[in-house]
Amino acid sequence: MKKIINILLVMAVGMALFGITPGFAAEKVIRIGYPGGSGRPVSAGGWGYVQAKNLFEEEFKKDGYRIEYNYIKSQGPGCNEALANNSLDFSFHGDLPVLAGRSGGLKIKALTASRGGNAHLLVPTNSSIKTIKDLKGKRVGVGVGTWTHTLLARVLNDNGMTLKDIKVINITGSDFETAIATNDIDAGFGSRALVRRGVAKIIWTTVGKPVKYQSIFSLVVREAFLKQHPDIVKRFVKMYVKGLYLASLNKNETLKFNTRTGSALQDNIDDNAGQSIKYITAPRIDGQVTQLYKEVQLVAKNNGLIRKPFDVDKDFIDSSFLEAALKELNLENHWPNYDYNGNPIKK
Amino acid sequence: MSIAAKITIFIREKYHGFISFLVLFLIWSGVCHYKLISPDFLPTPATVGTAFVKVVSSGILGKSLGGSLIRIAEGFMIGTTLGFLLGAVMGVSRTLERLFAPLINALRQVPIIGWIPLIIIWCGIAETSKVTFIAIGAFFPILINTFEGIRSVSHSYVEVAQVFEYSRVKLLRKIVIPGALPSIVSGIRLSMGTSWLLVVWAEINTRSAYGIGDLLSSSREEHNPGLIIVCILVIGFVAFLINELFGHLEARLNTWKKSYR
Amino acid sequence: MKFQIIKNKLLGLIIPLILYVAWDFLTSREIIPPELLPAPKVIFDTWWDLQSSGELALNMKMSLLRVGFGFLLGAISGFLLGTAMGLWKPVELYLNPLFNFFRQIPVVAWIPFLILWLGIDEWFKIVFISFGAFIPMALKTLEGIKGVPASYLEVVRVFEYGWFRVLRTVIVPSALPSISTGLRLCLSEAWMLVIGAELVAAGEGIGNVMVIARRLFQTDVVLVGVIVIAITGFAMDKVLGLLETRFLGLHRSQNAQ
Amino acid sequence: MERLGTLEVKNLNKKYRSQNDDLLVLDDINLTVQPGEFISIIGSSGCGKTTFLRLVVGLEKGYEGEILLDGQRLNGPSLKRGVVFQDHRLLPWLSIEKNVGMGLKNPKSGESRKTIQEHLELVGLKGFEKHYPHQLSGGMSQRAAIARALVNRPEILLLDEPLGALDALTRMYMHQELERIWMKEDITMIMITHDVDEAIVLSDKIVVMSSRPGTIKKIIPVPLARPRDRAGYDFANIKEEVLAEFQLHTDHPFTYSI
Repeated sequence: MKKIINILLVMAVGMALFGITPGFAAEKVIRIGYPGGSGRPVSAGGWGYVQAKNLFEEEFKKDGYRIEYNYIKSQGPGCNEALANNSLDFSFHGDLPVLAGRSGGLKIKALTASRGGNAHLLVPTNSSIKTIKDLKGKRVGVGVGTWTHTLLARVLNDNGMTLKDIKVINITGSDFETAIATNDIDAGFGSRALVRRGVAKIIWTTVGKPVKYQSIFSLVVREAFLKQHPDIVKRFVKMYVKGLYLASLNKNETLKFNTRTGSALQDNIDDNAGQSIKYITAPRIDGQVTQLYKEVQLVAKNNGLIRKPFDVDKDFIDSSFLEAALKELNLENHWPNYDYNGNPIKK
Repeated sequence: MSIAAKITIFIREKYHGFISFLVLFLIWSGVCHYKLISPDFLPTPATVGTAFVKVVSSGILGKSLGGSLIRIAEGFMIGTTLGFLLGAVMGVSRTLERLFAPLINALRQVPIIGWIPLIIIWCGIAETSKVTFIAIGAFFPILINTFEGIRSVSHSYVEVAQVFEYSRVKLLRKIVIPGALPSIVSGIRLSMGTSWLLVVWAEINTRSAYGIGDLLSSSREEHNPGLIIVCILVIGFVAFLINELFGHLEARLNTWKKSYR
Repeated sequence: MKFQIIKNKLLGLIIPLILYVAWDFLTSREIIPPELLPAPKVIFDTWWDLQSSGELALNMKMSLLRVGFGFLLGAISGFLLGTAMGLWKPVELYLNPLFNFFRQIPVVAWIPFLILWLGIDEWFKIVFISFGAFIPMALKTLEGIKGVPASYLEVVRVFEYGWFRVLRTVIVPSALPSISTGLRLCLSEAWMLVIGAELVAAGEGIGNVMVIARRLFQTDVVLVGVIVIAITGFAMDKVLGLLETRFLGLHRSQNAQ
Repeated sequence: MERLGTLEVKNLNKKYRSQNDDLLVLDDINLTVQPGEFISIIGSSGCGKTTFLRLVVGLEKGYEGEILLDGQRLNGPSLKRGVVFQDHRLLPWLSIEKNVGMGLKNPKSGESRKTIQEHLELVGLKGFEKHYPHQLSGGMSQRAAIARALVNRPEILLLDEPLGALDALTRMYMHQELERIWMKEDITMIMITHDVDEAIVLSDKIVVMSSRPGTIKKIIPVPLARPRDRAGYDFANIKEEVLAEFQLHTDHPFTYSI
């Protein structure tokens, strides 16, 4: 009897210690978050080059920092959560999530932005849905809180509908693919891979549509981290711009390079048709990006996805690090600024 | 009694069960054999067997169970330690009971799964959130059982201790805790059982590299009905093991109690 | 003496009050980041918004409907199985081992299988909930019927009661408390599982409100959800408890489970 | 050297606070117990005899008057006073040996082991050391409880209806045992009982209490030679004398559980 009590006591103390100790293990690490819906832990574009060339690792080796890439399956919203509980320092995610995060009180700053991402509205191959209007009352799968959520809202609004007119099913990644294949959902935004596999067909796409339908992804940093390590942020942005520069040199090379993520080359080519590589890789948060942010925020507000809008220019954007990096790398004139319609502004 | 005789008795008493399992199995095989239900929906026994062998031999099942068990160990330990301590002080002191009881009772009303979204916001989707979730689940049963166990220790035993001039510490060590132990152990069993379900819930909601809930989710995503059944059986089997193991411990501790009553 | 009781009650308010003041203080000064824990007033405002816009009511209605159907389906089938096993020895002999086998499997494990069979729509949720409600109901019904003291049965045997009369006068009344416990268990299980099911896949429902709020980083809405489901669960249990007292004359102490 | 174990109770009053007014339970109790005496307190249910005993043990606090053990005012329970409760109160999770050793400071030392052994032998439970309470009969449990109470060599042993729960035959056997233990240990014993025969068989003096509030009605000496003959003439006389005390105070004689 006594033995059992003693064992229990020892166990209890052990448990308490076991539970507490992991908190003490502090190490120098820079933690980067990235929405990782595709399944493969590699990125495309500028990020891909940064990763493939170990740019961050090389840069921060001498300071003893370890670089940690986190592929966050729950996508942009998951990046927000990880930033909120201090498990990430930097993150790179889409427009609605960063805006929703900032609106929800998340202390983050946008350091750079990239534009021109595309999405396709898919329906099962045998579906009778042909246009957006046919979506009324249907089950539409969307990653709630991801950039396609506002895109969906916007497309519906264009057709005189709102999110309330359809049934939003929160679903992402491979779940989405399964659900389309089994007709569990009637439509949703996804990649061309499903079309290639004969599971789905495209009824609407952002490719070739006005710029306002395309995505903006931002490199964001936790404000606390920014205050604590401005130097690291500076060097970090510099390395990132270097990666973007490498990506911007040759469109065909870069598109081929992007297939490492598991996407087909032809899909990459089709998705980026008509867009210059400079446009895709341009990092500046210029007039086009801020205007698009404001629009997304408005759409999100009108559709109940954001409740407390904020001043994008003042409370959110910090271009100083980017400008410094461009200057240091002598790339100030490598990328032009773009107007609202995506045309380069001549200086 | 000879072993043969024991077996005979065992079979005589339990053969009904065997028959129903056999019938169920035959129906299952028959339905699959005559393709009454598409194998996409109901895998054949052979598919399930193959899936099982594959998942065991590739080591995935082992790793998944290992991942889940580590999470349980951490969450369970934190939850039961805190629950036990709070339950014990509330059991011993009426003032502390009055202080904490309303709060505990209010928190207890939240269906445990309802904590998931909040925990994800607070702790992220990595290990911490799963461990926290399990800890919350393990916390309440042990707390309540410890509290009730202590309160059920008869006052007459406390008087005996008073007569022998026991100090407060000795009273706790010699009378209160041993008297409450059966109830505490059954609290541990409940907490452990809860931890096992909760680890599956946690892993379904926040995915990780290895975990039985992750295996379950991926079996669905990969559209692998054989693996789905394997997961169901494995999860059930572990739940059964936990129950048996702790039930056995509880029964041993309860020997004096049962025959005493 | 009255004063003592009031004092004891007040004692219980101290810690919630301290927590509330600390919560208010820490959040209003943003010592705790508002994105992790919004201030009490924000939570209240959010609740009021959701309430007055009808969003909360709509989603609660969906969740409650699911719970209602799942609960009924599970409780009735569980009651029937429990009764059958309790009253007919052969049924118990053949089915109890199967039932004991299946009841070891936590309901959560059935999710992929149910989705495979029923999709992610309503039927999945209702059947899932009823799985959870079925088990405690069958178990408690069986327990109740098996627990009828043999001495009572001997008494009525002496009086040569008929089969039906035995059922009506002895078995049902003495099994009722256990059955009623089963009902309460399966209602609270159903309420938890509806949240679980809505977290996994949903279009509407209070669990879904929480998932969407989480993904849109609206911590205040998530907290409102937590509070609402806690109160609803509590209220449902209280109502069943009242019905129990009213119709069965069973009085349970507050803490008894 | 004067022998220890003199209990003096002077002008003892005990009140219970209740919702509205105070309830007087014991009213002006005066009693002196000499070392080595066997005293029985007998009275109907609710006469306060258990309260009296619990006051002497120290489990009840707050009284008026004085309870002195060897001239010292009592303050809480003490190892100097052993007690045997009506329900044996052996801890079910401890073996008999450990139960008996409960009151010892260091039950594992060689000396303690010897004491435990001696007392188990004294109450006739040799060979049951490793048994658990649920494995013993009622009489055996009560004997273990007596051993537990004696193991600290108290000056006074207080017995609260120790044999009340036993059947008649076991009880008579236990009377002999109790008497033997009392004589061997040479200890002061105060026993509460309902049973007039029991009191006469065992006691040097019988204290008869009346109820509401509890007062000492009479103290009857029992000057009979031991072992006592239950069928004897003197025995019957004393029994009559005791019973007469009850008759005087009630309209319904002989309704007490005897």
